[in-house]
Amino acid sequence: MPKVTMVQALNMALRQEMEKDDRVIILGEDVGLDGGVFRVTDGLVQEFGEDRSVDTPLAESGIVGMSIGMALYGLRPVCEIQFSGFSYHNFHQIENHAARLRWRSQGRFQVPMVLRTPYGGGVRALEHHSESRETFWSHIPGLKMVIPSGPRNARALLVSAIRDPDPVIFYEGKAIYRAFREEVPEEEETMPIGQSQRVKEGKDLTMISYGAMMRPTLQAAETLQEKDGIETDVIDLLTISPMDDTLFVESVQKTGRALVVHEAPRTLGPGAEIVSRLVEKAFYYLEAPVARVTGFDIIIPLFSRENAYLPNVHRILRAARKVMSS
Amino acid sequence: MPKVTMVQALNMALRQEMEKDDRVIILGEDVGLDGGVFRVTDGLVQEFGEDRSVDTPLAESGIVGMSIGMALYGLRPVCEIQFSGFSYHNFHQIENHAARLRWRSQGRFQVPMVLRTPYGGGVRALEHHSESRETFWSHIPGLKMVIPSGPRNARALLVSAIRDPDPVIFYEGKAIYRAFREEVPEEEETMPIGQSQRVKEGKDLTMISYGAMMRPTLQAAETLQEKDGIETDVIDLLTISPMDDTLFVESVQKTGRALVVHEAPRTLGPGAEIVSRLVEKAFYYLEAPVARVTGFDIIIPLFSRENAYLPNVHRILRAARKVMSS
Amino acid sequence: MPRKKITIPSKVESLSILNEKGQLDKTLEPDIPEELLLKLHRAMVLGRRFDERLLSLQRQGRIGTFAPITGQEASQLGAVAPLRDTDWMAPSFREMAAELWRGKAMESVILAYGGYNEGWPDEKEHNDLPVAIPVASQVLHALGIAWAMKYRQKDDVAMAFLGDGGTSEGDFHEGLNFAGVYQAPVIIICQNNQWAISVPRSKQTRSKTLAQKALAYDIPGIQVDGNDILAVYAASKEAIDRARAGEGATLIENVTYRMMMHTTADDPKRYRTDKEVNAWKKRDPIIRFQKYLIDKGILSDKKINTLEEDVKAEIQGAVDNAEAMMKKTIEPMDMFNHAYEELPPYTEQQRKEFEEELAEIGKEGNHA
Amino acid sequence: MPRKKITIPSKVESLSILNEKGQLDKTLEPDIPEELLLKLHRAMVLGRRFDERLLSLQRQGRIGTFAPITGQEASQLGAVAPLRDTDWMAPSFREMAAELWRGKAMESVILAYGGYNEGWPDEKEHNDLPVAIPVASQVLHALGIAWAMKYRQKDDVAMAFLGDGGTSEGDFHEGLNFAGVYQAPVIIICQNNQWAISVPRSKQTRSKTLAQKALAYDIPGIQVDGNDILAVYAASKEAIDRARAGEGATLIENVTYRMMMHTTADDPKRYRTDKEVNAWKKRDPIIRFQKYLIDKGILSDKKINTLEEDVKAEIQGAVDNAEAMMKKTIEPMDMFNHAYEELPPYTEQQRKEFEEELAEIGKEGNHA
Ligand SMILES: Cc1ncc(C[n+]2csc(CCOP(=O)(O)OP(=O)(O)O)c2C)c(N)n1
Ligand SMILES: Cc1ncc(C[n+]2csc(CCOP(=O)(O)OP(=O)(O)O)c2C)c(N)n1
Ligand SMILES: [Mg+2]
Ligand SMILES: [Mg+2]
Repeated sequence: MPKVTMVQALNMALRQEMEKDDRVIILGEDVGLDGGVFRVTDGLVQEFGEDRSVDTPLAESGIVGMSIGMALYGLRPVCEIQFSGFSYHNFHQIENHAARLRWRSQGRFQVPMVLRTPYGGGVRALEHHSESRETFWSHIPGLKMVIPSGPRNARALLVSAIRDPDPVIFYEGKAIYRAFREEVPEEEETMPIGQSQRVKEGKDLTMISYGAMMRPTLQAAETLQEKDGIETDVIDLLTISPMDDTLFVESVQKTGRALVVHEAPRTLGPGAEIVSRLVEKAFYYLEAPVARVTGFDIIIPLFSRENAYLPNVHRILRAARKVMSS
Repeated sequence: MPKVTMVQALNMALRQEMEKDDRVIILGEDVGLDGGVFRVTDGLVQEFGEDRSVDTPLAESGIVGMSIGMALYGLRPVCEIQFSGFSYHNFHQIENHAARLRWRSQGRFQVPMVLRTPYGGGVRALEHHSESRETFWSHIPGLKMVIPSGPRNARALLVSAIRDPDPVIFYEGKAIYRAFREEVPEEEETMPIGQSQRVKEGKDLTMISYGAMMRPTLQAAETLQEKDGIETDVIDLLTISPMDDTLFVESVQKTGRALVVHEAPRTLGPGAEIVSRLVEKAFYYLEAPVARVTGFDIIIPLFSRENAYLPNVHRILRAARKVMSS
Repeated sequence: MPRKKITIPSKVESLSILNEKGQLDKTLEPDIPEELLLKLHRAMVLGRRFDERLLSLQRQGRIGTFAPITGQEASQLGAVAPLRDTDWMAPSFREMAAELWRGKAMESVILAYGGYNEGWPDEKEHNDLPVAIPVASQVLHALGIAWAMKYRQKDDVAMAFLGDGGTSEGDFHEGLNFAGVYQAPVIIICQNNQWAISVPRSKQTRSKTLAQKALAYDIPGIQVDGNDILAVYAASKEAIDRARAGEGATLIENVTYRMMMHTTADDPKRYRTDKEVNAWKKRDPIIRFQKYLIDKGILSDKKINTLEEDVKAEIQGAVDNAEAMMKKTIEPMDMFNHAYEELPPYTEQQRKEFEEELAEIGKEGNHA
Repeated sequence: MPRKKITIPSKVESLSILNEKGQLDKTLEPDIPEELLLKLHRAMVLGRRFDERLLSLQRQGRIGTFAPITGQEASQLGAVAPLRDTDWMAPSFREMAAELWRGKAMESVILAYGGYNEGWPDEKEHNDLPVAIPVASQVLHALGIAWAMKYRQKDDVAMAFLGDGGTSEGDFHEGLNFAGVYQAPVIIICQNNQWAISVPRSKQTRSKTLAQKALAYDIPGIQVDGNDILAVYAASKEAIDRARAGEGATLIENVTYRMMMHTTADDPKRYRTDKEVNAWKKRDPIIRFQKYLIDKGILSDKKINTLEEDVKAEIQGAVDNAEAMMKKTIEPMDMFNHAYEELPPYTEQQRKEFEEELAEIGKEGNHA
């Protein structure tokens, strides 16, 4: 199996789905010749032509509204919004339409579209290029919100998202686009949307994270094992909404202690929902307050200070030790 | 003191602030001659002229972007978005700009604007006219999110919002626009933004709610007192963000049990943050899981079924009794 | 290039065929078969009478808020008449007559305005989108559909409706720009009924016409007398034919008038005069069209009377059916349907909670 | 109204004064004082050289991503030159030369592109908005400012910049429509540099010019040779004077070219040819303007050399200052500043957590 970056894995997912299914169309700003500003759609216009890889004018509501129309007609549009910081321009098209048209037509129509967009900090970018706002999408009924954490699950989840009969927001962590490689099989691979995954087994502490934050989380887990002898049970959420609480609830029933890590601001970040589900479903097992290691409730600063804003191994360790000692 | 509806109280706040301060300008769709579709701005164009009460073309991003410019120049715009269901059209102007310009200019500029908009169900309205999506705004750093629960606090909070140096999203519960009257003093009254209020004192159970849901919550509190002998401590949040956790944390330290009520969908509704703050700050006092009595994680149905969707006294009582017995 | 006037390839025109008295400009008369003329006439009358009936149902509290279409029958029926079944329509919230023409049942209209999601699905065999309330948003859906039709090499078209107010929204602009760029087979019908709730056309935009906004995208724009069904038909047919032939999008401004309140929640007395309304009464699209049909010898007062009776009975039947459907307690649990293809586990848990709750208090208790 | 062409009151024109060889159309030559001409020339050279220096700083990893302005000096400096200090400017992200003209320090530019929020505030005495990255969003802010100026009965104006790509956004449309309706003193400068990242002008919209989009709002539109600073100046001055006189908004399309990459993160070789770039090199705005000034007898090669030395030293000074500021460890705690006028309690708690954490690991550890 070749070892590829997440960018390459996503490209592979798109290419293979486009080969298989002529309903799959990619569209967005600079997705054609440029291959997308992160090169996720590299080579697709050459392979499939301008009808399958569509450069659009600079208008996000236009891109998403057009995708909705394409999906209603029976296509499977995969649109790219260049940075998640510009996806608020199309927020009304998602809230008012993409998430509702199945319901509004009592099942007559469906909107099987995917909105791919890079999110998160850590790449020394300009303003609006580093936020993590998965909460916005995860609070909208009718929508799905997926965040992969590495090349292999990114590829499998994107394939599943494209085939999903409902609209999916697909956040791609810029920090992990090229940070590491994984083996990704040539042959088809899918992963169920709406299922989290245990990536490390342990009995002392449950750590829940997703996306680019899985890396510092796993690093912290290793240190905890080596330096503190703490065995962590690490859950990768993968889908933020609909949120799968079975694994992390089960885990806390075993460990009694939990910690959540995300880059999104703390207030009403996904961690809030995770804590609430634990209170609802594992209250009597909880031996200590669940910690939230998150972005602060401020706008992420320009890049010279972004590492101070983002959760890192140190911050996670600190919180984990506090949870273990309380 | 005259007894007035919330619509009248809001109108009073606008009129008095406009009289006092020529920087205060109201703008939006149909705010002029029509007085707004709910009549909150009734009579203001006659009194202050078309320069102070500005009918705009039908474009929400335009209204909010224009308000931002006015505020940057030193005015105090109070814009109306006709229904909160159409405020997603201007989401990018709030997220990308209103909430950031103070920060982006290191304090050189500020955006003292108010965005008023009706929210919530219970008035037999058309689609998009009944949602409760305060989470979207409450997750944005730099922004404030206020929801009054009756004529008197609505008036005082709107005055405070207008005078606030930071941008404020001001949700007005349609269901309580005219549902009841309260005495509201002619003379100036303000209320601090960012402070919750205890509206009933009790030792057994903490109930936290806001906006239109305060009414069924208080009704349930009465029934609990009378029928079950349960004394509830009821907190009206008033500001959703920045969230004031002092009162409800203190309350739960006394009662050990809590319940949250809101119309917003459960997943990542404000209740999730409340539960998380309680876990963070009152974990060792909690004797039972905190209950969330909320809208379901689906789009609110058309009005023949909206009462089935919305939390009501019965549903609150059921949850309260369960919390008390666990 | 020193200082020069720029000439723009696209043109903006105006079109009128039947004047306000119902008199015809013969040189422009479209070639419409008699049968279709009479069918259109019937649809106009049905639209008007059903609108009136909905208003009385609303006033009696038997349905909720709705947006009357009276006065705009020609503007919407003339536009959809040249469409085929395989074409798609993306209405706003004021195209009831066009929706009935395309096959929607009156029962569905009543159920939807009665607050029942059951009123929503279009009949399976029709391609029309459900009513879109967020102003102008549907323009983009029609554009996407049109793009897909072109991709699939169909010669079908998509038609979107919106109001004068709708032209101010960003989505209108983005939709028309995309339509121009992709030369998509989409026809944008702007029903300029002079008002966006209380905001008059003159305050909506400084441009003299709405049709001229097409120049920004170099697509054809035409301003049509929207109370003249022949003109609306002719302009739409031309645009549809062009779109089918691969020549792209058109913006059509139908100049008409909202004779009634914006919705039943609105009181137009606050912002407009009776005088203005009365002036427009004289341009009633049905009266004008009837005059034309009578002059043509294919309609008579007697035939009109029979038609009115017929239409009345049809409406009564639909009201009876719809009210019967509403009276049958429709399951509140059904609100959990169609949220996703498959209900997610946590929502399923909420559904169960609600089921238990319902069992406890009885359906009626919670439903009311 | 049978079938008629609609005539539109507003006009769209094109303007060019200095041709590609720097030769002048005397009849159109604007009356600009010598001193101002030379000041503009210096600003163009400074803009170009600073851009080049930023690029080398970026390539050396001393600053982050930025958007070069090379080739667009005339287009932006000609536009802002007629502004007063009390006027406001709302830039996009590609108006560095205009910002320096208006008083921004080069140090601020370096700090901001170096990832320090400290580079952001404009000097207190200037009214210009910070850089707006979300495309076209700033048009509405300028509109609001202009509305407020009119309300305050000032004869000031607001000027917004955006690119050719920006004309596709809904905010552009909403802003221009509002500007028309309120006759607001706002000037919209569209720097049509032929590319929106990799998307060429021809794929951005079907309209032949961007200037003609003004017709949708019945405001004047003019297409200007954006590499001809005299034309840009003349067109902007005219528009500004009209706005001051209460005659409302203007859309100006400056036809220019983005000579460099979109930003330093971009590789234009993927989507455009050297041939195209080279063709535009011949229209270099600085060379054309220099030719004019030399012909006029107020500039010489020798003066140019002195100026270049001078500018180089000025830039070096700014780079040194800025790098010194960056090197001084700038407090990471400061990221909590300016979130609100007063930090809310829960955020204050987070600030304290962070403070403890910093104390534990030392500033450098976490900051890097
Ligand atoms: C995006 C959006 N904003 C506001 C509204 C509220 N609203 C409903 S209809 C309407 C006026 C529409 O005017 P116009 O486009 O002329 O259509 P008409 O109602 O006249 O048919 C408004 C403001 C809405 N439905 N959608
Ligand atoms: C709303 C929004 N969408 C996307 C982007 C990403 N982006 C930055 S610049 C750019 C192209 C802008 O082109 P144009 O308006 O012509 O300006 P230019 O860069 O050529 O100066 C894009 C797509 C953005 N900044 N804002
Ligand atoms: Mg209208
Ligand atoms: Mg450009």
